[in-house]
This record gives sequence, C-alpha cells and structure tokens, in this order.
Amino acid sequence: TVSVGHLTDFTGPTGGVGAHYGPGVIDALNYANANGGVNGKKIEFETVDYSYKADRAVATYKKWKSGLKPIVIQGWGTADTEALVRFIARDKVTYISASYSGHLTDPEGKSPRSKNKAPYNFFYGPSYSDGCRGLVQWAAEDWKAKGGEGKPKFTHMGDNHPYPNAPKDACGAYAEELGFEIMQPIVYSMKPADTKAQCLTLKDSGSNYAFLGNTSGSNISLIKSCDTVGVETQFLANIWGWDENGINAAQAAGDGVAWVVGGTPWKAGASDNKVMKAISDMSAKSADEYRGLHYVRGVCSTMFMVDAMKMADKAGELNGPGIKKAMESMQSYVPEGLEGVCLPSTWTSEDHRGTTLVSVYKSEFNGGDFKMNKQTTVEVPRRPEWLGW
Amino acid sequence: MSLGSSMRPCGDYRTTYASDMTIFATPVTRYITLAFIALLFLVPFVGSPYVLNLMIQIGYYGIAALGLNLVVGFTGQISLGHSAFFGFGAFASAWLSNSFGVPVFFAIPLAGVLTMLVGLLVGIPAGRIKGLYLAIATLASQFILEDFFARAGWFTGGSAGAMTEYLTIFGFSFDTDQSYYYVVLIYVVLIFTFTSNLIRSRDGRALVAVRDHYLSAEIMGINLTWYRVMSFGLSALYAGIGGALFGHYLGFVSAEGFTIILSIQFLAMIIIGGLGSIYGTILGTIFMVLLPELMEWSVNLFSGSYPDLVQSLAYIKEMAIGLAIILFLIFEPEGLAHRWQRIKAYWKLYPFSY
Amino acid sequence: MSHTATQSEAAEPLLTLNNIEVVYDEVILVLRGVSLEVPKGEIVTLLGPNGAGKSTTLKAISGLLGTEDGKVTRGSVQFMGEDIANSAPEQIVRQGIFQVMEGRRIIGDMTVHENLRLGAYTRKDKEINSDIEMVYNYFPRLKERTGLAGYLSGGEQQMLAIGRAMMARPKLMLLDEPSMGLSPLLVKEVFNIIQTINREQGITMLLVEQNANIALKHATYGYVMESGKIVMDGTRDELMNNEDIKQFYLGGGEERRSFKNLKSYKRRKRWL
Amino acid sequence: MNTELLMQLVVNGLIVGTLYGVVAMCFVLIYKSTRVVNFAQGEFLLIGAWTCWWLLMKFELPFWFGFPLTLAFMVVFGIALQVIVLRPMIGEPIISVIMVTIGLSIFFQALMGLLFGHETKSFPQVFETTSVNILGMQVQSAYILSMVISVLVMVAFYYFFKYSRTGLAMRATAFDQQVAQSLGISVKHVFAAAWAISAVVSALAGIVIGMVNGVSSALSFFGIKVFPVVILGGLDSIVGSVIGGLIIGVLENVAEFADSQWLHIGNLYVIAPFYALIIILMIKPYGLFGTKDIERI
Amino acid sequence: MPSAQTLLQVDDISLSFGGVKALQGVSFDVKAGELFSIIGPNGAGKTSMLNCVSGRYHPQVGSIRFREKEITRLKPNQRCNLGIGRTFQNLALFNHMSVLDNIMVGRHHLLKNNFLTGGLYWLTGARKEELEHRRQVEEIIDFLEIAHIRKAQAGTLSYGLRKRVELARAVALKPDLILLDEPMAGMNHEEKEDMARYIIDLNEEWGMTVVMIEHDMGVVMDLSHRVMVLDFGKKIAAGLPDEIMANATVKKAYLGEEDDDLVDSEGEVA
Ligand SMILES: Nc1ncnc2c1ncn2[C@@H]1O[C@H](COP(=O)(O)OP(=O)(O)OP(=O)(O)O)[C@@H](O)[C@H]1O
Ligand SMILES: Nc1ncnc2c1ncn2[C@@H]1O[C@H](COP(=O)(O)OP(=O)(O)OP(=O)(O)O)[C@@H](O)[C@H]1O
Ligand SMILES: [Mg+2]
Ligand SMILES: [Mg+2]
Repeated sequence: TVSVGHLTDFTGPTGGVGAHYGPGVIDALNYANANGGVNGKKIEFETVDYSYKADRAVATYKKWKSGLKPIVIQGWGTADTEALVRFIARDKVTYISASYSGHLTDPEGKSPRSKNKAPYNFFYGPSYSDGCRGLVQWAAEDWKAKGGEGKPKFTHMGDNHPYPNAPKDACGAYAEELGFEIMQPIVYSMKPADTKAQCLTLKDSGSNYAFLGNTSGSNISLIKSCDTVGVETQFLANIWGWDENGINAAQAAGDGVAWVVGGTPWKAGASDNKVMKAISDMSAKSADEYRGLHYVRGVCSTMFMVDAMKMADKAGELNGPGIKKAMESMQSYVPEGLEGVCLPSTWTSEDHRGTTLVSVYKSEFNGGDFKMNKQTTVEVPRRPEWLGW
Repeated sequence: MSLGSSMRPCGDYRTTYASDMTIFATPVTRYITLAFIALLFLVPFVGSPYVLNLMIQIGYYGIAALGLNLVVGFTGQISLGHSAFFGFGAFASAWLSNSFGVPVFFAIPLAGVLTMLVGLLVGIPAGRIKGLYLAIATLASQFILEDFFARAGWFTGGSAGAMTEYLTIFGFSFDTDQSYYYVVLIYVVLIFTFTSNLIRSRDGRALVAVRDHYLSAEIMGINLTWYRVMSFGLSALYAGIGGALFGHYLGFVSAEGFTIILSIQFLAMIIIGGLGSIYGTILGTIFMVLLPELMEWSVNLFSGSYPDLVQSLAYIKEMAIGLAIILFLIFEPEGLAHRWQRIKAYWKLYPFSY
Repeated sequence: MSHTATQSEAAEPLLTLNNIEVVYDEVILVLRGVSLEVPKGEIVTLLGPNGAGKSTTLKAISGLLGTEDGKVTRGSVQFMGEDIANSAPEQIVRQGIFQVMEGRRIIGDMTVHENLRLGAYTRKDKEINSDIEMVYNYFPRLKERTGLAGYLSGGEQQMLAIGRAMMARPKLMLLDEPSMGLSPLLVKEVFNIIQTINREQGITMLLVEQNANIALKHATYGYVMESGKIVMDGTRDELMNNEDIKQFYLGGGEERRSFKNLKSYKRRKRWL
Repeated sequence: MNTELLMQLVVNGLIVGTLYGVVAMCFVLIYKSTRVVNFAQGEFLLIGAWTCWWLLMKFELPFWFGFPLTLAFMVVFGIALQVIVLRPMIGEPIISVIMVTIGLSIFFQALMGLLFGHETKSFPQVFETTSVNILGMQVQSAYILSMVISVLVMVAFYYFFKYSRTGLAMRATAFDQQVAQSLGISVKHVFAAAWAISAVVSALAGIVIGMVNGVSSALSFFGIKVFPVVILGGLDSIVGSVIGGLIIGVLENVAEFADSQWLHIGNLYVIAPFYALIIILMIKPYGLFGTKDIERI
Repeated sequence: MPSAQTLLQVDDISLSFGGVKALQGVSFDVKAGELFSIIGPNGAGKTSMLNCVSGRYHPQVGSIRFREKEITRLKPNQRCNLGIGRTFQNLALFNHMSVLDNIMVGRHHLLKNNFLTGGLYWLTGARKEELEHRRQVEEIIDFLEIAHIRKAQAGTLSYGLRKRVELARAVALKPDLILLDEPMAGMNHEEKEDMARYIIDLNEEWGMTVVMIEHDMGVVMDLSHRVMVLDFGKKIAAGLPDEIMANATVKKAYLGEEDDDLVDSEGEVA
C-alpha cells in the first residue's frame, strides 16, 4: 500500500468552503482505490479536520510521521501549508494544498519577493495573485467594451488578514499597469456582518471595479448590504470568494458578480464527464447529486496527485521526491479522463505556477435556478519577476 | 479547637520554620516530584515524535497558561487578551532573530521581555478599571494587537507570516522533537520553580492579597496600582516566552493563529486546572491539549472514509470537546487542583476520615 | 451529653435537632452530634465560645450550608413534626424559619426600602407596606438613609438585618448575634424589640448571642455549646447561677472582675 | 467634506446600534441576575435564527406563525439549559460558570454546524418592502422592526428590575446567592427565568440579523461584538446597554467615514470601538451607567 | 504609660457623603503610648474617623498630623510605612490565604525582596529574609494564641478567630499607632477578657499607642486612658472614662438611662 495524508477544515473558520473541497478529495481517493489504486497499490489515507489551527496541523503531521508515514499530503489552507513548509522540505514529503499564496510557487526561492523556498509545495489552479491579475485583465477589456470614459477606478476590498491581503500588492501593481486608477483599499470583516458603512464608502468613491478578497460567507453580506445602498460597482471575487452558495444566499443582489473558477462547473460539463461522475457517485446520495465548484477543484487537485504517484511508481521511486519529480514533469497535463474539467497544468523544477489560465465567470440568480456564465479564459503572462509573487 | 486540629495534616511536625516553608508540603512529595522530573528527561528515548510533540505543546502552552494564572488566579483580574501576548512573543522572537540576527538562544528571553513591556502597557488600565470591565478592556487590547499583527508587516511578515530559525547552540541545532523537547522542558522546570518561589515570597503574597481584599491590602501597605499592572507584565512575560518557544518549534508564525479563541482556551486551561494553583495549571493544560487529540482518536475509531460521515464526525468531535469542558466543570467546578487536595485531605485523615 | 429531655415547660417543641452532624468540604467535621429543642413561642439561646459551631448549627437548621460546601451528614432536624434536614433553603423559609445571618449580610447595592421589601419576599398579603412602616418605627435611623444599604454604618446594617427578618413574619426566627456592633442603648432596644415581637407576634426565637447577660435575661432556656457539642443546658435560672457560666460568660462571679488586671494567664476550665 | 455621506453613515450607525442594543440587553439581563458573563450569547442568536429559518423553510410556515413558535421554543430552550447545565453550578465560583458558558458556545457552535452546515442561508422574503428610505439612506425593514422591539424590551426590562418582585429577587441573587436563599428566594427559578428571557430576546435579534445578512455560523460573533457595547453602557444597566449600542454603532460608522476621507488607516471601522472603549473606561471605570461597587470597610 | 508628646493630631475634620455628614469639625489628639477610645451611637462616624486616619477616606476639611507630619492626603499604603496599622469592623481578611500568610502580608512594607529576588529565592537571600520575618511573625502568633490555626484558611475560621487573626495582622505591621475598630464585637465575656489582655500588653509591653472603638462600656472604662464620644458626626464629649460615664449628654445619646438593664448588659458600671 501507499499512504496519503489529508488535512481539511470542516469545523474551523474556513469550514464553509472546506465542506465542499474536502469531500472532493476523499471521493477522488476512494475512486482511485476502487480503480486499481496506484498501479495496484492501495492508497491508505487518513482525513483529519484540524479546524484551521496551525499547531494542530503540525501535531497531526507528527502523528503521521510516527504512524501513517505519508509520502504525499493533500493539505488545505494557509495555516497548515505555511506551518509545514519546513517540515515537508526536510522530510521530503510532497504537499499539495488549496492555499494558493504566490510565494509557494517558487521552489528554489530564487525570486527576491518570496522569503524562502518551498520545493515540495504544489497547488492546482492559478495563484491568488494571478487570479486577481486575470480578473483585472478581464476588467480592462470589459471597460473598453462598455466604452467607459477615462481611467477606470479599482478598489481592493478584504479583511486586514493574511489571506485577503495575499494578492493585494501584486494585483494592484498590475491593475495600475493596465491603466486603472487605484483607490483606497476598503476593509470589511471576514465575519459576515452588516457592511453598509463600507458600501457607502465604496459608492462614494465611485469605484468601477472592486476586488473582493474574503471568502464567500462575508462576501454575501457585503453584496447584500451594497445592494440596499445602491452600489453600482462591478464586483470581482477571488477563487474562494464566490460560489453556488453565495449566489443562492445573495439572490438577485449577487447578479453579475465576476469571479475566478478553477475548473469546469458541474452543470457546465463536469457532470457529463464519466470519471468525474463516477467520483461523485462514490458518495452521492442521489443520482443527480449537484457538486459545487470547490468539490470539482478538490477532485482535480487529488487526481493530479494520483497520476503523479502512478508515474513515480512506474519510475520505481514511489516516494516524496519521486512524486515531486513526476509533478514537475507535467507539461500542460490533465489527469486522465478529466479532460475539459480540470485546467491543463505545467510544473517545472523552478516554477510551481501550475497554471496561469484564469476562467472568469459571472453569476445570475435567476429566481433560484442559478446560472454561471463563462465570460472568457484569460491567459495571465508567466512573467519571471512574478514568480513567487 | 476542632477545625484547627483537622486542618493541620496529621503526622507532619516541623522542627524549623525553614522546613515549614518549603515548596512541597512534605519531603516525600518533594522527592516524588524530583523523581518525576527526572523521568521526564528520559521521555525522548521512548516517546514517538507524536508524543513528544504533544508534550512540547503542553510545555509552551503550560508556561503561557501559568502566566495567565498569575494575573487571573492569583491577582484576580480576568484577562481575555492572553493569546495576543503569546503571539507577540512568537513574532518578537522571530523578528529579533531574523532582522537583527540575535541568536535564538537570546531571542527567546528577549522576546519575553519585549512582551512584558507590551503587557505593562496593556495593564495600565488595571490601575483604574476593575473586574469584568477590566476583562473587556483586555479583550479590546486583544483585538488591537491582532490588528497590529496584520498591519505591521515589518514585524510579523504581514500576510505571509514570519519564518523562524531553529534554536542552535555552538552549531548544534535543536531542530528535532527530541532535542527541542529538552529546551522546552528546561524552560518549564525553571519557570515553574521560579513561580513557586514567587508566590511564597513577598510579592506573590501581595498579589493574592490584592485579589482577596484589595481595600485592606492597600491598608497593609500594598501599592494596588503597581501590583495590578505588574501582574499583567508578568503574565505577558510568561506568555511571551511560551510564544517564542512555540514560534521556534513550528518554524513559522502567522497572525491567523492568535485570536480570541486561543485566549479563551488559555482561560479554560487555568480554570479547569484550578485558579491560583501552579501544578493545577499544568494539569489543565494537559487536559486542554489532549482533549482534541483524544476526540480525534476516538472518532477515527469508527470514521470510515465516507465524506459525510467524516464531516459529521468532525462536528461531533467539536461538540464532544465543548461537552467535556461543561461536564468537567459540573463535576469539579473548582478545578483539578482542588479535587486533588480533597483526595489528599481525605487520605491524610484516613481511616478517621473526619 | 444528656439529651434535653429535662425540659422544664410542657410546651411541645416547634423545632428539634436530633444529634446532627455537620461536615464542611466533605472532610471537616464541625458539629459532632448536636441535639436541642425549641419550644413553641419561647426564646431559647445558644451560647458558646468562638468556633464552637453556633452559626453552623443555625445554618444547618435554615439549610444554608449548601453554598459553603457543608452538609448535615447525620441526625434529623424536625420542624413542626417534619424532617427538614438538607431540604432547600427557600422551602424552609416558606415553612416559616427565617435566619438573621451573622455579620449583617444586607444587600449592599439596594436601598434600605428594597432590602425590607425583599424580607417579605415569601409574603403575598397587603400589609407589607404597613410592616415596613412598623420597622421604621422600631428603627427611625433607617428611614433617613435613602442611599444604598452598603454605605450604612455597621450598626445601621444590623438594624436593617433585623428589620428585614421582621418583614418575613416567620414562625421561628434564628438570630445570629443580633447585638453585635450595636451601641449599649440599641442593644437594649433591640432585645426589647425581640421580646415584643416574640410576645405580640408569637414568633419563636433561637438566639445565638455572645452577650450572655442580656441573652439569658430575655431567654427562657439556654444551651451551651463547645467545639461542636452541647456541653450544658438548663433554664435561665439554672444557667444564671452556674459557677462556670458566671466565670466565662457572665463575667465574674460575685463581684465583677475588671478587664484591667488580668495580667496572669488564667487556665480556663473546659467541659471536654 | 462630504456631509451627505456622513449623514447616511450616522443614520446607519443608529440603526445598527439599536441592534447591538438588543443583544447587549440579553447580556445585561443574565449578568444582572446571575453575575455571569454569557459567552454563549452569540450562539443564542444563532440558535434562534436557525430555528426560525428551519420552521419557515422546511415547513413553509408563515412568518407570523413561525416567529412566535421560535420564541416559544427559546423559552423552553432557556429553561432546559438552566436546569440541565447551569443549575448544578449554582453556588460555584462565577468564573467556573463563565467557563461553562464558553463550553456551551463551543458545543452549540458545532451542533448548529452539524445540523445546518457551515454555509450562509438566506431568509425568505418577509416584508413586502425590503427597505425604506430615511434621510436618503436605505434601511432594511427588519431593522425598523428591531428598533421598535428594542425600545419596548428596554422599557419592559427597566420596570421589571426596578419594581417587580422577581426583578428585585434577581438583583438580590446576583449580589449574594446565600443571602438570597436565606430570604426564601429560589435561586433556581430566578436563574431559569433569566436564561429563558435572555434566550428569547437573543433569538429576536438573531432573526432580525438573519433576515438582513443571512444566517450563518458567523452570527455568533455578535456575542463578542457586543462586549464593548455592554461595558460602555455599564454591565448592569439596561438603559446603558441601549445607549452603548447606539454610541458604538455611530462610532463605527463615523470612524469609517474619517478613515475613508482622511486617515486611510484601513479598518478603523472594526478597531476604533475598542480604542474608544479603553479611553472611556479610563475616564469612567464603570461605563456610562454602571453602578460602582461599594468600597466600604 | 502616656507621655507628653502627641503622636496623632486631628484638626477640625469634616467628611460628608452626598447628603450624609459623617463627620463635622471633629478635633482631638492622641499622646504617644496612650490607649484612646472612641465611642458613640451607631452611625456616629467612628469608623469614618478611623478611615480618615488610615487613609481610606479623605476628609473634605481639616488636617491630620502624625508625628507632626501632615498625612491628610497620603495614600493608605504610604501611611503604614509611617507606622499606622488597623483592624476592621467588618472582617477584611484575605479569606483564601492561610492565617500565616495573612499575617506575613502585614510584613509587606518591611520586607525587601521583590518579583525577581523572590522568584530566585535561594540565590538572592530572599529565603533568609523571609525566615527572619517568619520568626517574628511566629512570636505574634504565640502571643495571640492562634498557633493551632496557623495553617487554616482564614475564610473558614469562625468570626471570633478571624477577629484575632486580624489583630495579629495589624500587629505584624509593627505600627506605633494601632487602630482597633470594635475588636471585641462577637465575643463572649471570657474571650473579651483575653482580647483585653492582648490590647493592654500591646499598649504596655509592646509600647503601641492604641485608638479603639468599642461598644462594651465595661471594656472601655477599664482599659482606656481617655475617651472621646461622637454623635451624629460631632464630638459631644471627651475626657477621662469616669467623667464620660457621668456626662449627662453621653448617657442620653449613648448609654441610655441608668437602670438594671444596662447594668446587666454591660456588666456593672460603677
Ligand atoms: N465554610 C467552612 N468551611 C470549613 N470550616 C468551616 C466553615 N465554616 C465554619 N467552619 C468551621 O466550623 C467551626 C464552627 O464555625 P462557626 O462559625 O459555627 O462557629 P461559631 O460558634 O459561630 O463562632 P463565632 O461565635 O466566632 O461566630 C469553626 O472552627 C470554623 O473554622
Ligand atoms: N462610603 C460611604 N458612603 C456613604 N455614606 C457613608 C459612607 N461611609 C459611612 N457613611 C455614613 O456615615 C455615617 C457614619 O458611618 P460610620 O461607619 O463612621 O458609623 P460608626 O460610628 O462606625 O457606626 P457603627 O458603630 O454602627 O459602626 C453612617 O450614617 C454611614 O451611613
Ligand atoms: Mg458565628
Ligand atoms: Mg463602625
């Protein structure tokens, strides 16, 4: 057998999205086992809900070191990923997380911006910075298309907190480069609460585009509040910032929010994919169980890992370094059977920016039977100086 | 008189006052404790990294919790901002070693001192504000410090957090659990001995006096303001050291960790352990650190890999933690230490249990 | 110590303690088998040195041991025929036992008036206000104090505590050192008041007092307690004329000893 | 300077403030009668909101029916909670009781997660007009409702504590449980009443907030958010809690204004109240209306 | 025995709380080595007077001088360094400390060790110092005959015992002037005799000046050198015990008319 660790957050502050992503991972692993595991080797995995506490993550990791002994880990957020960077580098355990901070993309630590090297860290999807860059790039075209006059105004919104702040400077810089006027950033709490005050400020600033850095929970109440005070700004949400739940909860107020999607939505084709459907059925309660965006990403991230494990096994080194090598050998690769669902990704030993493809969607409540309309897929330039930023 | 005789433990007769003023009630208890500490030094040879990790956690949390007990248990001022001090210590130590190349060996105590200064600052209101009003004032400082962490990139590394060096002495790096365990253990032993001494000497008594009856304490010549503020300074010192140890163990410090939740957990540790009890503090810390692990372990017994099940079990685990705390307090509202004393008192007088 | 079968009057007892045992904190034994009787309509006093267990006895009767980790572990407390040992305090109050606790214990952050109203908490009748007036007549000082009771002087608080008890109109009133901290004049008044209440409202009294002189003067029967045991009991006159009582409680036998010339350490006699 | 924006922010502040006021009152109620700081306050909001949501969504009950039903449930809940959990704690150190409420908050936080998941759900449309215009400021109707309620509740509480027999009993219990018992007050019943009332009013607040922002576990954060409010007004002052609520509400918004117009600090909105709190306490150590404790020996 | 030179000088003190005039223009002085009693009806302002002297209250008018030194505005904790100690009418012990620690707190202002040196105990001589004071405290304990409850938790003691512990704590301060607020309240005659003995010894053997509030006239008459009577915050009389007993106003305001009631309750006063 071969063992895999799985850290997730169901009960912690990021449980809202974890509740979708986690099951994706679990189902994918079960599916892999049901289909011959890693070239016949069964994948033995353990799921631990560490409720977003860094040292619970470390404790779990230590526990695994003396028990499960995983060679690769499906991680979760900033808290665990950053806390484990060192340990996994030392123990040569590949770590695939759902925390897309830019500086994890720099395995060698070459870039001046990234503080340290993260050789064993991977993630699937565009980094937070690239996601935001993609959005402003789209916004720039959108502005032209609308025939907007003069410089469009851009505002970064989010809690004063590591996660929302991650893309702040990188994205701001690019927006400026694209001819946006950068307004004063606006802070709103990650805890859903009445944010009319911030909305009034936003309205007053006359901003045309606002990037929402928080997770969907607080974005819902922001968008609702802003609706009541009549804000016309075009909202741009990051990859964790908007989803089915948001669309349903915000209702009409949420119409037209543009955001980053890291894989084909369920209704837009994912459900028609045989493999994806089979994976979903591992735990589906009904034949036509709906799966959210985060679920799909969880599956993709896991299937990339599984394929890498298979390659490593073929190469006769089914261990951390082997898997790292396999991942880094992938050239615009898509896990077999998941074509058209997961974004083709490329990792190299210097550059762990899996993909810089940013698919921008817009949401539509549509009286409960919501729609997610793809706008475009932006290719964010893979500039060397953006590595690790 | 009845009580008098029954209060004094039977069969302990002191010949000198010195022997009556030792930390431990009887020589026996002293030897037991020393033996126990000696045993602790052997753990790395047998314990798995996991066990060591837990003991290390108990170590640095225990130190911080002891600090909190000084201000809450001994001085009687509830503090809801302890995790902010803990975090500040962690960042301070990282900052010192990263930005100024201060060797970690010195950075840890220095971080403690820096935190102490912050603690004194936060404690200033204690000169005027009392009781729950003060408690909430400390809550305010918790949020203010959290905001500071997120804002002061130069100090905390901002959004990405701060990487920390491992402790190295003469080239030997304490980067394994085995080696780091000793660092923490030594800190624990030193600090707990220090505290036991503190509370049996002048200023320790003063703190308790302030708690029990500040009006008469003042008339007994105790400067209320000074001790109220100072107790915050001390608690911050401990928290700072604990935090620093935490930081250099994890290798990474992020602002996300030091929220009100952690402050409350610290509170839980000392209340469950026993307010105003030194060894109670450790007991409480053990309880709070092991509880989630225990729950994790027990849910894993019947946790399959079926997502919904895993998910609900995660919640049930959380519920169990809350429940455990409640049940515990219903069963022993005055903390483990108190229960332990009762048991002792009972056996001292056994078989004439009254 | 002999049980108090040698009761003089024939009046049937309102309250009877059958050798009760009280333990604090599960380990500290304080009352070691106390038995006493309080006949209906009379004033019985309980004397004893500090720490004898007098207050504990009263708390055992009124059920207030609970909040101090105390328990009646043996024996029974019979009030009007039924056993009330360890039953809930509010129950006991409703049955008509009201304790004036040692050390005033008035409610500091309420006004005098509110304190008095609370005294009548268990009552629903219309006469509460008239009773408050009655209390004010007994203690005019209280009427002038409109601020919070917590700021009253020691004695004023004592008056309030007694007044509050009167408001409850109990069958049996347990008084723990009512004269403590009162000026001589007031001590006298208070005891006269107690006597009057006892007579007019027929309230039975169990009176713990350090001022044995005045206590015995007003009581019909007395018990002496030491380190958790009743060591002596008798009618007022029996006790008044007992040499030891004179010595240790009444202050001097024939001619009064002056407090001044007690240089030498006297060996005190103990019953046990 | 942009007066229109300021005006709107102030109005918004007053509106949100009343809401804080209501939650703060529940808090004060518990404190006034038991000296317990209820850390599970936020969870009370949560439970109330979820229950109502559940009744309205799952059984499609009309609001006018589901709402009172929820309140009824909360009464039962409050009493049950007291009987099962808090009664054994009577006479124990207050700090332990406070810790128990923390345990409760952990427990219910998780329980709600288990039952209703972690996502934000939105209430069905209750009022035909979602918002009304005040001084050029759009205000959700739900908030108007809460304003009315809070005023009523406040007046009720005030008289309750000043004049009613039970109110007095509650204060007595808070001051000294042993004395209260000696007066024939049933500490148990007093506590039960306190918790029940508090639970009901919390539910009220929870539902109102739920209607505006949607229901989610984050509602419980309100429990902590009102700490400044309570303290500002004075822990044991009903009036204080409401006024404190208004002050904090306005303060937040004015801070936001100053921030966006001149200071550009970032999250003054969130953090300003706490600075203000400390300053005010330094000047008035017992809040604006809190009663001093008696320093007499 | 009282000497000529005054230790405490109180000049025309007035203190009021809102409406309540607790003290109105009270003046008196206490000579070194004197045993001075303050009596008066309840609420007369006796405790308030002690509070002014020990610094709990600050009179709005008037001045208090101790050894010629102006102390009216000093904080309480500064006064005990000067040598003023006191006990309280409503018990004010540190309930959760042992009797021993309670008394050791009295030594606070005499001890030197602090957080640091205290923590390092063995290394800094704190141990030696503590031992030294412990020895002296034990003397007090033996003197007041509370050796058997040394280790008991103060809060669990009976009322009378607590009073005694309070006295011990006050004595531990090594004061020159000790203020006793109703030291004998709640004691039976025998215990009062003991207490009287302690007070006399404190005054004569230990050479402390005593200011005492007491309601038991027997005690007051026998022990005190001079007596002051307060009523409604005013000083209505002062002088030698017998004069006071004879004083008509005092009788009326405080003692009540001469009759056997009084004789009984207060022990024959002749
Ligand atoms: N809560 C308690 N815990 C432990 N021991 C207690 C407690 N309360 C009282 N005691 C002990 O019980 C004994 C009797 O106390 P109690 O107060 O009944 O004496 P008492 O006769 O009232 O004395 P006094 O006349 O001084 O009031 C004392 O030795 C006291 O130390
Ligand atoms: N802090 C205070 N606030 C308000 N009033 C007070 C305060 N302290 C004392 N008083 C009032 O001042 C008056 C004198 O109080 P004080 O305690 O000095 O009386 P006392 O002479 O000690 O009476 P007792 O013999 O009953 O103790 C009382 O009426 C009391 O109500
Ligand atoms: Mg007593
Ligand atoms: Mg007095």
